[in-house]
Amino acid sequence: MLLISCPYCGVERPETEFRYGGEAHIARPADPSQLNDEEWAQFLYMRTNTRGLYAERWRHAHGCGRFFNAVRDTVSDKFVCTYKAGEPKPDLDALARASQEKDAR
Amino acid sequence: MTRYSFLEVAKNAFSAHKNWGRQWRSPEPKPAYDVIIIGAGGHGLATAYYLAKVHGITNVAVLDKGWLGGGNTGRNTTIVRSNYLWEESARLYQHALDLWDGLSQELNYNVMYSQRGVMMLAHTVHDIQVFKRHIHANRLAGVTNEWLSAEEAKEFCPPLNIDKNIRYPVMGAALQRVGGTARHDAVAWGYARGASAMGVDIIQNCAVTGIRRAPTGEVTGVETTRGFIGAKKIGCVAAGNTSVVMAMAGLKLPLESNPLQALVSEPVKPAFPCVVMSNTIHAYISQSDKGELVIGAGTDQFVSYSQAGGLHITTHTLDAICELFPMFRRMRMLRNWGGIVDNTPDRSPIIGLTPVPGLYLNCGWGTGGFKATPGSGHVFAHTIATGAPHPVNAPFSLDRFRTGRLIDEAAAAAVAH
Amino acid sequence: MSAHSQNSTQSTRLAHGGRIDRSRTLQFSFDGKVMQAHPGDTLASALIANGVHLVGRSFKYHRPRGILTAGSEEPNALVGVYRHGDQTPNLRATQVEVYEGLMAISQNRYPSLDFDVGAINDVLSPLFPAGFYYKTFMWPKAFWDKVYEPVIRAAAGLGKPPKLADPDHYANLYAHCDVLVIGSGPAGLAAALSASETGARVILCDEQAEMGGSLLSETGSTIEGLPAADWVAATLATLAQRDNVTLLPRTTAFGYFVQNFIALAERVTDHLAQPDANLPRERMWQVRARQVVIAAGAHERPMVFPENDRPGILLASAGRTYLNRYGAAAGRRVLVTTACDSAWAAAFDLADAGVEVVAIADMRATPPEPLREAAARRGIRVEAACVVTGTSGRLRVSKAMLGRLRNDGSVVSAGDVTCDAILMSSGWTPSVSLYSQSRGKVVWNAEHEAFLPGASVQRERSAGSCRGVNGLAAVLEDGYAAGEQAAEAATGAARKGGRLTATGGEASTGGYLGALPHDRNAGRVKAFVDYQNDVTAKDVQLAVREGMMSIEHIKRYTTTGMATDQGRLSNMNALAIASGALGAPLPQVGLTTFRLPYSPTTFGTFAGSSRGDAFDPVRRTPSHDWVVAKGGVFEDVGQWKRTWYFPQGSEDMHAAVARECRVTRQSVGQFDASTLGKIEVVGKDAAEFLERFYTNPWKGLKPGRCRYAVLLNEAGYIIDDGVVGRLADDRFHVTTTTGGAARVFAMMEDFLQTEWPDLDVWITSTTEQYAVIAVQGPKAREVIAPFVEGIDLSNAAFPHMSVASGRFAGLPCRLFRVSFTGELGFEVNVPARHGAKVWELINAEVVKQGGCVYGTETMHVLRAEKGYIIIGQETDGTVTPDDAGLDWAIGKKKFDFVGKRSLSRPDLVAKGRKQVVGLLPVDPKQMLEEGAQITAEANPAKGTPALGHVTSAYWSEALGRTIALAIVKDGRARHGEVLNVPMPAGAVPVKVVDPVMYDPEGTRLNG
Amino acid sequence: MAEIYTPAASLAPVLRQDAVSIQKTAPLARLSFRGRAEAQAAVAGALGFALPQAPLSAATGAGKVALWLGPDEWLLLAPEAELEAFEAAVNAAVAGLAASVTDISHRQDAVLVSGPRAAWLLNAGVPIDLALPAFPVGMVTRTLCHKAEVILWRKAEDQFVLECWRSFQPYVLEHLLDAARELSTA
Repeated sequence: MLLISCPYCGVERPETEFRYGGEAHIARPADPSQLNDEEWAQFLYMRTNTRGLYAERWRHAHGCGRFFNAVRDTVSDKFVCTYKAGEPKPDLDALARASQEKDAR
Repeated sequence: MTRYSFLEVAKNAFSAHKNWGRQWRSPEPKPAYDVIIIGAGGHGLATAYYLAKVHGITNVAVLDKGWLGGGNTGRNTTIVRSNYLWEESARLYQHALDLWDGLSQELNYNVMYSQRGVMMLAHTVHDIQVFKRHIHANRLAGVTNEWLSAEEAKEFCPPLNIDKNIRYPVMGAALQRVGGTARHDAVAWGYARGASAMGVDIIQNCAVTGIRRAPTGEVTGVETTRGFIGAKKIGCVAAGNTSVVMAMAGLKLPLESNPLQALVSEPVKPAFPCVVMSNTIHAYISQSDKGELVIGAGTDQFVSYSQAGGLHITTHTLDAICELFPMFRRMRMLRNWGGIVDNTPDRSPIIGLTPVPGLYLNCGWGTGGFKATPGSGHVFAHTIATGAPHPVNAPFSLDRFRTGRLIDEAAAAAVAH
Repeated sequence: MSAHSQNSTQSTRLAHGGRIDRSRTLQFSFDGKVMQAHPGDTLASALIANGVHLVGRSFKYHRPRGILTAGSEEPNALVGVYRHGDQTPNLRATQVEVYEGLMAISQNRYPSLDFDVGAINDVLSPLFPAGFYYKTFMWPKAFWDKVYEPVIRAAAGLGKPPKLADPDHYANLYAHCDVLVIGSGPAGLAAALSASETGARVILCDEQAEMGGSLLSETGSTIEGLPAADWVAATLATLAQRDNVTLLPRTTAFGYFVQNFIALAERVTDHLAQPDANLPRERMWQVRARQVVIAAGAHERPMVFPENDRPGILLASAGRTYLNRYGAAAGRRVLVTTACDSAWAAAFDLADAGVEVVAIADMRATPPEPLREAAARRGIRVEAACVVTGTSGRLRVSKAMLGRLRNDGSVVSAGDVTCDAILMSSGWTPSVSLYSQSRGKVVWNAEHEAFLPGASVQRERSAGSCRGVNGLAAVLEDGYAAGEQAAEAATGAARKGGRLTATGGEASTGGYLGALPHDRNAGRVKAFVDYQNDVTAKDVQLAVREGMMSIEHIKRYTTTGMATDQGRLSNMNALAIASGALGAPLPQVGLTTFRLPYSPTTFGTFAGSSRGDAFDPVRRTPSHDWVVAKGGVFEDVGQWKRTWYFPQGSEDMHAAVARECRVTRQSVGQFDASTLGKIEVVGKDAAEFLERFYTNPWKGLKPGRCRYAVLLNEAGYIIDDGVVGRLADDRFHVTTTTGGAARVFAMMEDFLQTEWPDLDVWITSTTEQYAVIAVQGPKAREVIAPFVEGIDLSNAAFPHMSVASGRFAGLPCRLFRVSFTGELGFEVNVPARHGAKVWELINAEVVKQGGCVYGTETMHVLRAEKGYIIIGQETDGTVTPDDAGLDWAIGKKKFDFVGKRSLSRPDLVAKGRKQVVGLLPVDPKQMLEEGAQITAEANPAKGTPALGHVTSAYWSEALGRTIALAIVKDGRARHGEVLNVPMPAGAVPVKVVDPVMYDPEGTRLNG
Repeated sequence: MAEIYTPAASLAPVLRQDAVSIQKTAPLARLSFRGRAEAQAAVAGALGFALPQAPLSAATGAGKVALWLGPDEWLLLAPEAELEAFEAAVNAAVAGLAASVTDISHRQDAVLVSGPRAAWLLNAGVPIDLALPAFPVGMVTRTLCHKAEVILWRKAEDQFVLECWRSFQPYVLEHLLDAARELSTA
């Protein structure tokens, strides 16, 4: 069971309080009718499903109820950070480099 | 290839079993092959086997980043059945079931396919409706599947608790008698041995790090931890790691990789005669030839490549097992492990062509790929060999996510009133 | 002989020594034979004290087996223990604590342990090499299921499964601590001591009944000036006094999960003769620890020599433990054979206790001089460069063959020795299992010839012998430092830098990995690597010969390391044998993965209190108790109990439903609709939000009016429906399906928070705020009118699809004029705590009007007659609004709504989609079966694609015939066509009709 | 001030032991308040005190309670008899502002879990750390008890309010009573 830091509650809570929301930063198109079928399928279904640092959505469903985003390493399952919805996507490559350097030390 | 038989074993007993040969070769990779299969799991090895056997294409390499059969092939609960709802699915899994029957003889390797019967429990009125729909659809499709009352279900599986007062009483069951289990490692090894004997190179500890394409777009080979290997065609059968491999070719897929757990109990004398599945309360159980209760648990909710799931998932499954089989409450978990399953939005696999010429895809088997192993390999070999899908896998194209022609096996379980 | 019991059965119990309570004698039985023991004994120690070594039969060859170890890694001494009239199989005799009346049985033997017919397998063993079953049993094909497999299965398995439902209960506890210390040997105790001194919250757990680990078997060592065992007692007393320390004996840390989440299994009552029924049998501790100290110790390795499996052959440390901790001698004439120093201590302790040590055979050419001197002082014969090359004795070892190791590696006979026990040691394997479970990568250490923990991946550190630290003083120092460091890392408490002093317990040198050389016919002898699974050195070599190059393949092919000890005894020896066979360095061959659980863990411990009604919440509506009293029948819908039907007298379901349908259409019916999801949508943008969320238009809906709502997923398929009432400009009362309530709420939150945070809209679930009682039928108005205040119920003022707030029986109420039956209908929403009362008030009026209560089945029939769909029945996640005939519910002019774009995808606009229709069997008495398939032909060939399927099928009392709903390819264009429903007994012809089969004009709604 | 949660006089305790007791509470007026900052500030007018803005905190005064449940969500409590007046007052206070006020008085039921082993008992099903430093007196949170969502408010070192949706209460109590069994042994 993961331990997740909720950026709204300011505490770490067990995973069972949360619901996963899939890959983060996939904004719904402002006007879906402008997308062709291929583009719409990309939005609907295609995911990077990254092995490594992954930006993903969580909802503190049995807590404060808020959706927020997290960067997590999908190999170690460790969270690098969590941040409020609407905040910009962190630079995953930079985070990956930083975490490698930390490991090297 | 030495033909295996009891006589052969007896003969070798006289030489203290010192004269057995290798079951498969472990060659160095050649500079190039006609076909490279990425992933030496059951599906990949079966693909190579049928490429050689059915299509005469033997200049084939199967590459794996680890040891053959080390992914989901060696980590699943070995359930074999074909009673899926949609005609497309039933045809695909029945194709596999037809190949399971006789596979030991075909491979000359005992894969221990045991038609113990797979029984799916109905706990609600809605379950009954769904299962009966399966049964009627299956009958029309020529797939066996029958309805049992709760009492008949208990007769078929005596440990089953059909007390009307439990939280979700058993209201009946759908039984596929020809369903059952097989020995997962043996399936990988049997196909490996058969493929290797026909000239297929199985190259283990060889991770693919890139997919090379010509300026015109078609594939030319793969970069690996053991150097570049050329190929005219590449089939990706990388299960949970498919997204990672296909990203090397610039493709994003409708996949999420999730941890899926399974566990076994300590071995006991025969206690459980069949396979029982309960989707409603999440319990999947059978007993292995060795005597272990083999139990499938659920997937974790998040994307992960860790091959390790959460404790609460295991706990949830064992709650359910203990409710359905209260005498097993005193049994003990011996081993618990995880695999990485690649799930599609409609919980049906993708088997077919990709937008990249020469690159073929077989993935998205989610939690149920083992049962399809022979059929999957067979139709994928056809797809690679001919450059066009076999009629059985044609509906399982990647393009269905654009057109909306999904084959949704999961949605039918939705409950509402 | 014990001084206390002249008639004692304890033939090899020493006169004194050990930590058992000799003042009391207990009776226990093994295979029906009654024996004696003392409190403090394990079943294994008691059996050894009674001279019993033969305790089981091996898995494959049914070889007689004895007690090998003194811990949870025991592979042989697996027994069944009776409790509550049933037996629990596969318990390790080394862990079973003896209590008065304990009944244990041996396993995997028939008819008896002494004479087991399965032992024929041992004679035939040349036919059963590793993996033989992959090469055989294939002909004739049908024999696998019918003959071979049943025989294999009957032979396999260890104990017999429990047969009865387990009457015990199990507990769960979530716990948090600063430092979790796993293992209470010297390192663990020191760590717990130093960590808790800082004030950190410490949990110390140990698998054994008594804490202290190896110190409980020590002789001659001192810590802080006290004999080791006294220091243990003093330290435990100190720890017990500290409020910040939790001591958990009999508690196995079995799983190490991500983010320092560790699962412990505490055995609470198994050791008690008469446990209080209120005590749980076991408890799962789910511990989140800031820091973990793994002090798991090391496991002694067996020596892999021919016939190393006879009863009476034990690990040296186990022999020493039985002697020093339990006062039981493993034999009267003991041979000690080893490759390392530590086994010598066992020999010395035995000799000092008066047991004859026939020899110490050390395979090293020159064992350390101090050891040889100590042996000489005791008059023990020492054979250097000496190995055991075989043993004999049918049910107990009686003789050992010795061999001399020559410089060229060959072995020549060095004669036989008579003995009734052999203590062996190949050295020690650090226990890296939990470290490995924490996802750390072990590193080969050439000096220790062992895999040791590498870098920490989680917030943990290993301490003591599990990380290769050797010798008592060093282990204590390591443990103490680890405890301090862990506490500092967890809480910031400064280290004091204390240390513990110790004497004795010197570091052990030496050790050997793999199969020992011998002078026997290698093809004929068995030297066991994995005892329980009967895997021999030959098997490992065969696997390599057959091309299994990965250690994982070797493991799976031979099953070595897959027994209930999870390879703790066998892994390193198997690896060394494989390394030799492959000609590859050992670290290159690699180690198999350590999987949880560390020790087998009871299913019930996982399930805890989640049983019966506590397995999953049973959600009951306010009318529940009334329905129970009236004999109503329930169905499970999600977690809810909904009333299915109300049989009266001798009615069966069909009769009850027919009556409920008839009465409702004739006069009035009452139905509990409380389970429907309810969501209050409030804010100035509420209408805009619903506009974007549901397919329908909302902005034009006037306060006081309702509308049927359809919800799609982004893929364009129907996933929910309901009725939405506008209470005010900025307030809507939304209903969902019962099963969809939570999903729809979460989906609304998702869109509001992440896609449209600019909208001023908030949602609140009110599902459980209101009891909802539907009153449907021509007399509905008469039923509710007496209670309603402040709402004009006339058709003009309150037409179909209206909503109003008012009072009902004096209570605040939201009244809806809606119908899911096609009749005049109302839904009364009152605060839930008043629901039961209002239900009864309404019922009294219903009865007056000649009406009835009805359940979900009648609801289903009535709505089907009207062609109303049910989500999950007519839809299955693949049905679009157009398929369902709900095109009218789409706001065509809307810019967008969830799922809109998908509705124009190629397959969703393609011809030939399946559409909802009504079906009337040509024979009006013929019931269709839900789920039945529909074809054009009466006798379709196998593989004929179905045109559709029956989604709902009922007896319609109103129409006096059977009816059905179905989804059928191009269904709307087929009205009037006759199709077939092929059934096993023959096809049923059906006519396709409009789904609205009753009162198509809808006049009854406006009654 | 008087405690807002009072044992239901008409009901016998669910559990009464020295170590821990469980008592159902009398009905209350409960409002779910959600809204933007301006409305949050305005609610003070109806409450007589400001909404607690610190996560997981509670504010009390004048016979009313406000429990922080989320950054835009509070549970407002008042005596049962005051429901209609309270709802009207809160609605009036936020009139014209971006907010939602919804009566959920009947949606939830509460029990008081009291005694030296109260935290221990709750931890049989509640997965969060209930030690005082981690969960001090006055902290309130939504969390889980086994599979049921609960609101947990620590009223004193040895007393908690445990509130959940009404249909889940029997489930929560069944688990707690099962866990409490061993406390009755010597």
